Amino acid sequence: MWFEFNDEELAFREELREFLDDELPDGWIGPNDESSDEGWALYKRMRKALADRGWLTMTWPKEYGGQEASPMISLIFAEEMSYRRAPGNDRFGTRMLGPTLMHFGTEEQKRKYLPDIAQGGLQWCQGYSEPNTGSDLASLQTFAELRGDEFVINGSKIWTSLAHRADMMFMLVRTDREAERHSGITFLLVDMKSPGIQVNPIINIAGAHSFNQVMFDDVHVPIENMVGELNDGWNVAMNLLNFERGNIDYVSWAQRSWEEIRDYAATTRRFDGSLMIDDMKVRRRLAELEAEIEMARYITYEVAWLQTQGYPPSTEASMCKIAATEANCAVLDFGVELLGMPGLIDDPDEHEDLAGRIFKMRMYQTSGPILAGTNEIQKNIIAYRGLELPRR
Amino acid sequence: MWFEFNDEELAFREELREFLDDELPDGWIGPNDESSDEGWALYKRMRKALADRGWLTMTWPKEYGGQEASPMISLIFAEEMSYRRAPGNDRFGTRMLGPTLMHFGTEEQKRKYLPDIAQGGLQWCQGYSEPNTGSDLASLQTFAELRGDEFVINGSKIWTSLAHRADMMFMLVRTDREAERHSGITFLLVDMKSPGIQVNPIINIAGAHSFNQVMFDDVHVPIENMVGELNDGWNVAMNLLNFERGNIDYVSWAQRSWEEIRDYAATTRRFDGSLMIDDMKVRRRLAELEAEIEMARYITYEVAWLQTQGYPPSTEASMCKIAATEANCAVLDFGVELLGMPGLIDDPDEHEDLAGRIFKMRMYQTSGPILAGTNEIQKNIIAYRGLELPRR
Amino acid sequence: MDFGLNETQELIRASAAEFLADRSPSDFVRAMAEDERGYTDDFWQEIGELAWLGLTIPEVHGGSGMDMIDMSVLLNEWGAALAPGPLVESAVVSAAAINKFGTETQKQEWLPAIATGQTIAVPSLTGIDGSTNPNATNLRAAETTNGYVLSGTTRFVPYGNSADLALIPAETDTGTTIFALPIKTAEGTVNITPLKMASGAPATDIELNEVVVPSASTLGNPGEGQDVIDHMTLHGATARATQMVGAGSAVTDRTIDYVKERRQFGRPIGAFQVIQHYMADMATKVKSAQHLANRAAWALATNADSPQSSRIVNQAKWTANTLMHDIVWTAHQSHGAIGFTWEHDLHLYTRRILSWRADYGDTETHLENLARTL
Amino acid sequence: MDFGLNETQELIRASAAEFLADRSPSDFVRAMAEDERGYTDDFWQEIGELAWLGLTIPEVHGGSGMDMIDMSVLLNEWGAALAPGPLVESAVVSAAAINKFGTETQKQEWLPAIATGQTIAVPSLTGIDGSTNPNATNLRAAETTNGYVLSGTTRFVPYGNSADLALIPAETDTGTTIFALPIKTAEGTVNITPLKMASGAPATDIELNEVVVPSASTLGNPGEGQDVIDHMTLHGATARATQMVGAGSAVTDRTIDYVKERRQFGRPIGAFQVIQHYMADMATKVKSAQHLANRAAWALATNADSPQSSRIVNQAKWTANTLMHDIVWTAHQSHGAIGFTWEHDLHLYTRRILSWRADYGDTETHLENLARTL
Repeated sequence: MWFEFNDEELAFREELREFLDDELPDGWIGPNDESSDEGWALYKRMRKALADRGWLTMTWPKEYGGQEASPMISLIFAEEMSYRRAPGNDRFGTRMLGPTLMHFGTEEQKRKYLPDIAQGGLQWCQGYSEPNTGSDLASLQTFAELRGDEFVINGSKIWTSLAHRADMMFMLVRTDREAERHSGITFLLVDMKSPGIQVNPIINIAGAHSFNQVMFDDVHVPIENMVGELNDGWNVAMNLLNFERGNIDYVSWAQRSWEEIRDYAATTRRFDGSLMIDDMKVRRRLAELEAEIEMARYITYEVAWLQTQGYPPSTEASMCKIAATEANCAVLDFGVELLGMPGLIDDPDEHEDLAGRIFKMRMYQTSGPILAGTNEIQKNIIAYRGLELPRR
Repeated sequence: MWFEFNDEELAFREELREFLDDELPDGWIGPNDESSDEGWALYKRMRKALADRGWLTMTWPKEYGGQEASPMISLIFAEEMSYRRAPGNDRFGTRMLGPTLMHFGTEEQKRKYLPDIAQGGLQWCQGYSEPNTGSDLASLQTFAELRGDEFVINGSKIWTSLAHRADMMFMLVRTDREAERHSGITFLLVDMKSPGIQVNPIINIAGAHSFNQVMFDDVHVPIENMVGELNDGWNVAMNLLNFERGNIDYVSWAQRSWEEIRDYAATTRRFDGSLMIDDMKVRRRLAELEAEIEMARYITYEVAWLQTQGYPPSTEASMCKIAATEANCAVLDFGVELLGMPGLIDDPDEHEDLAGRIFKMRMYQTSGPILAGTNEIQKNIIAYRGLELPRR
Repeated sequence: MDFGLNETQELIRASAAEFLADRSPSDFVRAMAEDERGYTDDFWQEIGELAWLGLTIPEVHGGSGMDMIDMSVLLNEWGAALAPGPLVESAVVSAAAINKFGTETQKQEWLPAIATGQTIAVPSLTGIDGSTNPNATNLRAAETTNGYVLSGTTRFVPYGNSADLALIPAETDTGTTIFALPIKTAEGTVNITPLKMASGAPATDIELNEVVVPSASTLGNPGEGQDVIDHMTLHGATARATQMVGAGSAVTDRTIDYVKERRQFGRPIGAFQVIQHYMADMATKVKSAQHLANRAAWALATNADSPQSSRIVNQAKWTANTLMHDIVWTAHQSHGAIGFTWEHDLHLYTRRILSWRADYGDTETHLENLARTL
Repeated sequence: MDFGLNETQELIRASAAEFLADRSPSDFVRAMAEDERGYTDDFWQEIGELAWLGLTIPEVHGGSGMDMIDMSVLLNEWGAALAPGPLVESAVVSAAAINKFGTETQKQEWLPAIATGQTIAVPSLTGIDGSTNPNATNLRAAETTNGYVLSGTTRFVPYGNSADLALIPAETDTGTTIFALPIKTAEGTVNITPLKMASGAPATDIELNEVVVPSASTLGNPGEGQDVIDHMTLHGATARATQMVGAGSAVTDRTIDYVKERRQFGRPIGAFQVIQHYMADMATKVKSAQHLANRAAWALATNADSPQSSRIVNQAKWTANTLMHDIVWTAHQSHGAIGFTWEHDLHLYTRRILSWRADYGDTETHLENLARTL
């Protein structure tokens, strides 16, 4: 048992911090808004700069141009990026599609896409969810009919981040309606400029364009864009999901929000001249929340450590998804109430002052306990896989 | 909408308070220990005194010697008795068996038992639960074979309060093993002095003898002791259960414990000379708990009010069972932590000081969220019956 | 004890539910949340014609002479419909203050106009530091021979950009004093800055610079403003708690409907036990908060000035703040991704319920009041 | 970062689990809870022979020279088995204090004997007011020409009726000073009153009346007792947190086993989703508290004196107190009526986990330390 990072890890964090100090705009608070042209330009610039250092694909094997960095280094990368609310850490290409192609892709697919992803080239998006799937992903209905050497796709995908910016989508489609529901699914790569694709923005409860619905109307995709076997797409997709919950993001966001709230309390005076933080009950709540963040953080660290040891961290990943998203919401809930009326200002302008941002931040983070497998689904996973409780 | 008691109700409460001032031993803190001979004598004396005033059966119809008191008066009776932790408020005869006999009993059964119950005569106990039934009461297995004009009972009942003091038990037995599980059950009245009955005490986690297991080995019961029809016992028993959850008891206990904790904090000095209650965080927590008690109290009042209006309060009764038992536990949890080390004294001697009692009180109240339908079962009831959520 | 509605109250409930379903549907609520004033004159005129604005105003001053219990029935529906406009601010809080502390002249001048909706009156009860301490003010009123001169800023005044009359605490030499300020016509400089708020109702920062008012403009005696503040806060807190419970109840109903319909893994998600328990918890919380909010209205109707009534109101608002917050997030969790979209109505409730917690005493303020008076 | 055990630690874990399963079964735990001393000499002698009592004592003083991380592996198992006896009091807290603050003479006198179990040393850290403030003391030590004269009372001293050596804070003219008092042989009147406690381990009230000790009896310099108190509290809090997590982990495992077996409505109750989520919550809480407790042991092993280490320990104990409390009641709720019986072992855990919250800083004390140092 040992609870600090080693010298290599500390040095990497330092290097990354300096990089971010240099690359991020002055006074950057974040988060980035990729739906604005300015925000999209920043995203792309950062992605390129990260790619140039090899950081986006640092965990990849050397044969594919990676550095075979340890999961702990990779965790530090995500932790620091999220803490800074820095854009450019594309996961769709580097963390999801890349490893999938390495495992299931043809030689041609690997040659075509892997170097491009490593260089921060094409933007990928992920087409898994559909309006009726929710947590039950295997119930997806978007259908691809194999006609000769082409698939023809009809249906729609939803909650697709960056679809309005993406060049390509990797997606799951149903290719056999008669098969058992996990069986008749295929994994495809689709050019977003294909005729028949329409991207409709979805505005979230924070008023931001964070998702899209993508409609497919007779969209043609060549058969060489299939990854893995026909009807084996569930297997292709699920191979990755366990490891890619990105829970350290929630820990870092919680940490950053906590610090912003603490700083606000430490610099804002009540009418009687006292600082908000002079109030012991404010401090006590901050201390409780700090401990909650630490709990989530160390489960997340454990997940990375388990990976360094070669263990698949299924239960622990679910635990840290729950702990991290709940801590994140709890921090912002406290902040909104603490700030009082100023914390309820909610206009579209950008605010440097926390009071003008915190309500939006809370609304945004509502999705944490819901997306990527609701926390209820995570508890089911813990119960079934980790604790081996009976299903009936 | 109106939130105070009427004059008649206030007058009754006053009369009851004076009665309790007179009848309870000086300095009575309670609760009573019916397993001690002294405690049993007090119980019987109080029960008789309450019967003499007609209070035990005040809700009964006048034709059976009752006063047809309103559910609100009856609630006040229970509220005050529980607040004082006063013994003698027997529910088995007066609230459970009595109304059952009025509805399902033969003329002879009514003549034989109802006046005796009203006068505080025989002590009844309830034989429903069995070691393997838990919340699934209909799975009971104690079997009664009908041989001529007698039943012969074999099996066992558990969690039987007062079985070691009772003269009679009303019980549910299985009389048809082949029938659908709710069907083959019969309701019987059994003399506790019958040969073949053995009562084994169960000591609870507070160290008290509050329950028993009752073993039946070829126990003979005459057929005239059957209430209702053969194999219709489920119907006979369930007719009453909804109304008899006694949730105001938990509200009153919570209230009384809360006052004891507040008084302790208001009279106990820290080393620096300050009273515990001078600490704002102690006051704040007391205030939160006070509000929780009030929430539970008003749902409980609503249940009584619904009864005065002739509505069956199924969902509301489940809600107040949950709210009241949770408030009760929360109050004692706070108390145990607040008192610190002195609150962890746990010797068998009686203590006037709260510090010597509160840990036992907390352990005792562990049963609240579990007994009489766990709070989980209550939530199922709310979901199915109240909110009409689908079962599958 | 009576947990039911009498005939009049049932009539109010039914007609409010019917009218608001028709006139304040989600489209209207959404449009008003984007509107700088937050409501329309047409809508307000109709509300006035329904006699809702004068519900608790004495008949002699143009109202219906009902009490806070009757008003709470309306407020429950008002909250459930997320209806826009300064009902609580004008017809509950300001009307109660003017009715209790106003001179006969003030009553005659303001109450009938509030009852018709012709006049919008609003209280200024947020502290300059953004807290719910109305005494945190830098407004000063200097007494002169022919009245007072007011200068300073008051923040987050609800609907201040529509108001005809603002009830504003200011410090005078004799202590806190409430001024009934006709802000549209006041002599001097009045700068009103509307702020876009999460609730969808506008709040305004109001800056007064050498605003001159006659001596007769104080509401209640000079130096006795705290009594007026307390009276307004109690009525506002009760009204908001009731609105919140109405909104929480609507959220609960909608969520229950949703989980009955939405299917996952081959069955409605409402068939999953965890979702069932979420729904049972929500329903129990609504009921708990409903009773305490109703009791607060009853306390104000029967004995507004007793310390016990203050505690009852504190309990009601603390409970509504705490439990409706829980309800909102359980509702989001049960809705999943669809509830995270702007298009779905759930967030309309979320925004209001979270915002209303800060009005007329935030969670901590009510808890501390309870704690101090234990 | 390393979340695993090294070879030595794995050996400690395995041998502790095996030995305690054999020698500290539920019958023994129950018997010791009724015993006035709370453990037996035979048991203690075996523990000494296993070298567990000297685990963190330097080799030069008869121990094994390991650190708090290694000790925490033992304490986890110790807690899981609810093993009786003053392991934490003597071999962790007192040994740590003597090792850091003792003179060479004191170390030689006490540490080897603590390591064998021949000497039982206990700290007195509960305030006279029953709080976890060790400075709440009425013990006075008057300096005389040949030493100190101690008078006053100290309360709730763990295992005070077995102790050979008590580490007791007392006020002197120079401030708080810790006295290493050989209470069985001290010159003067020592009245020891054992109290029956919920934890099953005895606590004692100790009254000292004109007890005379030599000047060399102070542990650390006179007036510098706070440093010793802090060192003892940090080690005690870490040890208790680790024990609590061990016990909570055992409760969780037992509860999971129970819900897999217990059938209701035709299936194991562990097949009900609500019970499944209870179990998932319990497992997540155990893991959360485990990591923070382990980190506290690591902090003491690597840098005990840093302010950051204090905060890490505060977080660990606050977390163990809070989460293990939740675990206990979820376990009861999942067990139903059987867990409410004396016969079932669940309450053995309940009593200890609830009691241990009060040791070496209660929940509020650790939270306030964190809050103050934000």
